[in-house]
Amino acid sequence: MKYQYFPGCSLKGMGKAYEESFLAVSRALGVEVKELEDWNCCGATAYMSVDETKSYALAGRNLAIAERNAGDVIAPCSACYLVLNKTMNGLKEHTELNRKVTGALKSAGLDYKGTAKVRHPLDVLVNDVGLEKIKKHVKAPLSGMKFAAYYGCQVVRPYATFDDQDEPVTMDKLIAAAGAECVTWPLKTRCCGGSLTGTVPEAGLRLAYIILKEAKKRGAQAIVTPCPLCQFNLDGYQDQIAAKYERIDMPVLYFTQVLGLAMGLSASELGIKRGIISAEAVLAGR
Amino acid sequence: MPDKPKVAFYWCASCGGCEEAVVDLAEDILKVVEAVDIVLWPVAMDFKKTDIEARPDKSIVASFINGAVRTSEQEEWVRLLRKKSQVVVSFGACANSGGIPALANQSTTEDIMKYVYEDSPSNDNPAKTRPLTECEDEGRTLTLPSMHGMVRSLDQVIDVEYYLPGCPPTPKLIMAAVQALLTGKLPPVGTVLSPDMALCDECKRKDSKPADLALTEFKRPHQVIIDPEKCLLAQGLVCMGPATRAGCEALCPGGNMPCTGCFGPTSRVKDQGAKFVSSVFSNIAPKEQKEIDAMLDGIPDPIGTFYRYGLSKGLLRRKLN
Amino acid sequence: MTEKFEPRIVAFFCNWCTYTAADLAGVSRLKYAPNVSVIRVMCSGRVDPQFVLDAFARGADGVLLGGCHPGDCHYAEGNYKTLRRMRMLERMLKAMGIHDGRFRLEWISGAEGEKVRTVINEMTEKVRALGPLDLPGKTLEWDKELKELEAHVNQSAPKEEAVHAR
Amino acid sequence: MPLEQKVKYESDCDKEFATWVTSQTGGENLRHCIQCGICSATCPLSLYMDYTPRRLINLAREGFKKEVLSSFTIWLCASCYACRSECPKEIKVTDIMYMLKRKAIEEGVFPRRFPIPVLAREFSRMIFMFGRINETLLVTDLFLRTNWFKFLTMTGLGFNLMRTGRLSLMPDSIKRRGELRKVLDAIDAEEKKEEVK
Amino acid sequence: MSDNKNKQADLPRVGFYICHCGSNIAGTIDVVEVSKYVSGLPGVAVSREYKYMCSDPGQEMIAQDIKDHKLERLVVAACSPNLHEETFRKAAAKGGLNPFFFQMVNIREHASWVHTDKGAATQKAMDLARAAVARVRHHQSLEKKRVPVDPNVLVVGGGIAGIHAALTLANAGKKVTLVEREATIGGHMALFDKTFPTLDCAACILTPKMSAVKSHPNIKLWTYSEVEKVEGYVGNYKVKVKRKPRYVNEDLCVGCMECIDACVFKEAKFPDKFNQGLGKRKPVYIDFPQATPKVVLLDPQTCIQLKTGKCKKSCAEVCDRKAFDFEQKEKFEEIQVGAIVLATGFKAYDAKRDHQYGYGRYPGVYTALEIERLVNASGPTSGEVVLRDGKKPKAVGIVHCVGSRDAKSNKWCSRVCCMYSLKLAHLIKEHSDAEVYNFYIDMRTPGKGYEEFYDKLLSEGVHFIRGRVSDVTDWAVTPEEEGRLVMRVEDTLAGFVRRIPVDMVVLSTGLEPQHDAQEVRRRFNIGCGSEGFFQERHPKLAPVNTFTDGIYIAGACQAPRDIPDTVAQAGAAAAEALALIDAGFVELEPNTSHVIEDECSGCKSCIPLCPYSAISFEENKKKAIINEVLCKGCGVCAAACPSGSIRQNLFEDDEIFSEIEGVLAK
Repeated sequence: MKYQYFPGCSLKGMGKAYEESFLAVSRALGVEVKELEDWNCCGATAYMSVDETKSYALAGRNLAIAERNAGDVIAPCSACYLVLNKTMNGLKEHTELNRKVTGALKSAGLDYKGTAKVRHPLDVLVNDVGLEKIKKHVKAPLSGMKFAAYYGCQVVRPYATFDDQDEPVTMDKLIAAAGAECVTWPLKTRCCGGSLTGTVPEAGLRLAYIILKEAKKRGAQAIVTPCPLCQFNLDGYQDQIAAKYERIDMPVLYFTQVLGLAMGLSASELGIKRGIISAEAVLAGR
Repeated sequence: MPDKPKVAFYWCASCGGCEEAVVDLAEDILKVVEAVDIVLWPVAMDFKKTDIEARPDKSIVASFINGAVRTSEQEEWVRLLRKKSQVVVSFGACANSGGIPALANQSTTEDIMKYVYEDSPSNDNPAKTRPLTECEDEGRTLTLPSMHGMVRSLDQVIDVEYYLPGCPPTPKLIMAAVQALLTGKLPPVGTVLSPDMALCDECKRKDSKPADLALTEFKRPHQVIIDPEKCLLAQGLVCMGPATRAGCEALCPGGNMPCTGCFGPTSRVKDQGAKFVSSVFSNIAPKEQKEIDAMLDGIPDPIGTFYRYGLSKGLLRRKLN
Repeated sequence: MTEKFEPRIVAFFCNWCTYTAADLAGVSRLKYAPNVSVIRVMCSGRVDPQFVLDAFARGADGVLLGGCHPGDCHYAEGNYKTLRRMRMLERMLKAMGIHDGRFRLEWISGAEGEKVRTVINEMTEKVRALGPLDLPGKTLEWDKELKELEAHVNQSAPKEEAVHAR
Repeated sequence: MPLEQKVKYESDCDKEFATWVTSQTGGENLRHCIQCGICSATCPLSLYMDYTPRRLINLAREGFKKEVLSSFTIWLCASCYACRSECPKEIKVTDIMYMLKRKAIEEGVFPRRFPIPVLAREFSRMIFMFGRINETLLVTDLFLRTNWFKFLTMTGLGFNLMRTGRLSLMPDSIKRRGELRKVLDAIDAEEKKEEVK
Repeated sequence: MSDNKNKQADLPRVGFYICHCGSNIAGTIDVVEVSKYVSGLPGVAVSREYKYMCSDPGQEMIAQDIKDHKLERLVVAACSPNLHEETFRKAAAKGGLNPFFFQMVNIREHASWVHTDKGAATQKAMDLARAAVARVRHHQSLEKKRVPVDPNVLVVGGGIAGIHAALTLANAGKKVTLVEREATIGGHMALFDKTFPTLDCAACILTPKMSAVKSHPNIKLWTYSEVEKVEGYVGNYKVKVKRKPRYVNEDLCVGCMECIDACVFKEAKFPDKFNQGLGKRKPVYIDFPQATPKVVLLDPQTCIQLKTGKCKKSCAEVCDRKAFDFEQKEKFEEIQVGAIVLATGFKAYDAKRDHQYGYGRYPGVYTALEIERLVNASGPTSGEVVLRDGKKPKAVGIVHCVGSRDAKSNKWCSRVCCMYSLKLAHLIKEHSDAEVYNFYIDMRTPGKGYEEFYDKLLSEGVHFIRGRVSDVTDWAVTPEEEGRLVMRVEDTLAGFVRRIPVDMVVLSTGLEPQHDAQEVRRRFNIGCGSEGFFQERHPKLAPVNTFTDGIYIAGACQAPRDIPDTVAQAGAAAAEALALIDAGFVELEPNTSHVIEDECSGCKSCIPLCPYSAISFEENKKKAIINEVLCKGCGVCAAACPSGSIRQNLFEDDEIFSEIEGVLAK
């Protein structure tokens, strides 16, 4: 199993722990990942608000580079995953857009054919690696631990086909494979407000608060997520939330960190310490 | 005997097999020679074009012309014969429908020239010299006939009264035709002088053909040991018999080889290849596109298979470039 | 006059599915390109490959063949026979230099009026992009080379000309 | 209580705007809307919006350009795609929001010093410069341009990020910046060509 | 007509007529221009345009012209031949011309209605007209053949549609076989408690009809049976029916149900399908007290004797009629019928497909059919509206359009849900004192007394919230929401989002085609629309006919519909079948194929192609021969005959070749 890895800006910045844990888990499972050469920012949600064609072209450059090599592209960041897939879809559906974008790419010597396949690590781990194999690698099951599997919005909507858009289950399965329990709750894919917390804090904070509060109410010891923006948003603003609403103190982990722990990888390898709300107390109790 | 009817034989783009067929009349040829006065037969006798030109128009009772029309010389000759003859008989598959030479209609003249004079591996022609239709030599102009852009059947160049089918026509059909001419019992103009029915009617293997072929695979003759009794199509061989006019008495199937269609279609069919495809392929077993395609791969050269003798008269006539 | 090229496409539609679908498209007032003329047959299995070749030979720029979906033939399996023949015919057309988009086989059920529109519009555009096929015109062009000698041979006795021109 | 006139005249709507919206990428199904409101119901932000997404869709297709472009709704959309995935008529509501944001920026009718459009612009500028985004620099830059006071309240967060090693102050950059700029410039050129037409 | 054209004496004299169809054709096609153009074509003796060709004067004009102008061929350019081919054939016959010397040109459905460019549409009409004129010259004089019609009828499906159709036919004296897949007839209607808008009890109006079916001397009722195979053609169908084993002899069982009490299972413990799984049943059971036939049956999945062969068989012991037969096998029977009525009904949308409403996840979420059983006095709770835990709901939310009007599931409006949701709202209110909320997108009540019913519900204090519910969750935000189901919806009339806590959610699921509708329609050789319902021949003018003559459709197998419409349609289907049978014979289109014996080489290529085995090989002549009674005129043999020796009437090679030549000639 060989893949091309598209980290995106977040995994190189505030989401460092995601990259660390993702790479560590991949290594341990024998999944070969090679970072995409000279990748650029996917454009995320912001660029789409400024210039549509350019935002397609930005993502298109990455896809064109990826097409040169074999292997599906893994994009762990939900926004990157969505934007890259949206681009492929858009360029397939709209011929005029395709003409403009492929033309622009060609002018810089980039050839876009639309043959790449962009995958999310959840998809790869469940469908390519397989739960059976993962279970075999679990050396230190997280028995007794209770997590709230929080997918966030953009990982299953609207392009993903590997899971249900309302009621996704892949991450629940992985957490179960790690030996932990998942709380049932209806907010798995509700928006955390991440893209607004910085700009319209009163709205963003409320959304994050709703998620945190409900997870706590359902008995979760930590929230587990596959999205760097959700992680940052839920983890980073808990002080402000405490000031405005109430203190929750809910660690927010990446699902790769949870898997890594169960597989016996060290906390430092997995960037556990990078959480602003420390998970150490919760994890010590296992 | 000045009153013996005058007869001409001429060949265009052909292999000479049709001339052989005339000789194959064996002792019957003597009867023919006795009955007629041959005024032109380039393969056997020495006549000049000027001899024919000198004859009055319509003075030849019948001209038997074999071969397809490919060059300006052939065209000139057939036009001349047309002018001098009362009846023109298109003789054999090449004259009738282009024959083997018409397979060249899948290529342009330029492609053919280039391959023959430049690319063919057996060539030693570094200067890439090609034949010229005209050149100067010691102050004289030498000319050669030019190639036409495509191969044509005889009736695509001149009007023709009758057709003798086959590659070549069988002695029996030739004799019948000559006798009809000599006795004046002529069928309507345009008739093909053989039974207007498909070959299966005459084939000894006919009874062994099952109703449902349900073919799953096409084979080529060299790939199988052919059962000498059984219907060839039923053995998975592409036998054109069902779509080919009768008259040869199933010579090839009798000789353990599938019919390749040299007699052309019946009068009710415009395009022999298409009609054959319509019939045989309706009856193959696969239903899924993928399986069908896999089966069709067993026929690597469909045009060469279904239009072996008739590309000039196929509805499309030639490959479009 | 440099008139814009309008493709002429001949369609053979089976009575029960595709012809009905075309009727439905009409009843639904869907709008599509006027370049396709439909010839009705009872079953796509009636379509002899000769019809397709003849249509091309007579000047069609494209030929469309419509039948019921596999498994839905009004006559049980006529459309399978069509499919088999036409797969072979497609290979032959290709070998004869007739480009891919000029011949199209589509399964359109009686309920798919919308598909009639899409297929006709798509095909019209495709054929428009391919340009005219114009086999009758090409045939005239090819046969020009025969004119010169005809005149030459007949020169000696022009009065005979009438005889040949039948 | 001041009286406000609510009646709208046909001259208040801009039919061209309606046509424009439906002709854009993503706007194809807009006219199919049956006003069921599931977009609003599922939207996590509709509670803050001046017009719910359903109402915005209706205003857009009726051509109420001013109301649409100056609404908060478009800026509050967090692109979670919940509406799009629930819509029974497959209307690409999120894409329509993007389209309206672009139009609002283009026409300069968004609220002044409203941080979102500024963020979006900064974001694109940074990509043009480096090809990648440095979140720290982006946020800092944004607050300095809009509301530097708020920046101070955020310093606690900054400290936390520093502590956990998640803050970097060096902009990351791709190697072939020229290549990327060429692509973006080519699109500019193409779009100019269209405008000329 | 001009003289020089009449010189083409060898061509048959053609009359050409083009119809304006009001402005339907003339609005797009310049009919005068087309008529003028055609008049100049070789052989055309008369060319006219007229407002409505299909009208009496239009037909009269044709008949008169045939006589006056000695017309030998007729071409009419108008609508689709599927509509008016017969009309003009009759007009030809009236003028003394063989009706098959006629060709129709479809310039309405295929041109004027689908094109906007008038020039191009006119040109296309000219092309098509020219093709028809070229083709019609080759037409032959033909005759329709007559085949007698078998007077027996098959009705498939024993819901209200099938019941009504069967009774109508039987009352008219026809022998009817009614085949039903389930163990009892009654269909969905038997599940309902009350029917809208009159609120009369479903059982009270249905069960008399059910017993009438059972006791009617002209009806043979085969329940627990399915049609396996259908062969033949209009008036002469041969049908094979599979009769599944009930393990109880239907003729002996009197339905005393003592065996059910005697079953070794003392408690009913298996989900009761009839009650939508809300109740329980034993391995030996009867669906409901009024089941027809009133005969018990055994469930092989749960019966110990059938599963293991090791049971005391107390059920059989207690049966004094000795009706039990554990060795019963499925058997097949064949019947001959002239007509078939399909009334196979619908399937309710599977509410599990809409995850957001939590059906199957939250016990408080129900489907409408479950509520029908719940409010039914003979249902699992004897008509009490209680939750699965026995508590009474304080608030109930009814979600309209579940699995309807949604591109993600079914695009269509299921037509009955608004009304039955109103009915359920009323019944829930009647059976409990809960607050009832109806969440609707558009309220659709177009029927006699329907709007009045809506009015009644409004007055009953039921809440109506216009908006599609986005989700049902147990996510509580306020204290009153704790422990309840929260429905989120935009109150679109108010313009803001509301969260409404309830205890019971009712999903008004839409109507879908039966899961095996595709197989069934293939078996009967009829069509389905893209949504999967059976396709009627014409949406307005032939709503119960199909494209296969002699097969009629009724009820919700054709589209979602309510009981009054279903019954009306069933009556219509029965009347169509009666019209066919009472005519006594059918005329078959003479588009059959035949082999020209002198030309056939006996290659047998055609023989396996015929789907009706109409072609055989005559061994002594060594030629193929076509039985024209069996031939249905597809023409596949004519296309495939490699020597061109098979002709198909009306579709001969030279007819089609001239049509091709004609359409392309410039």
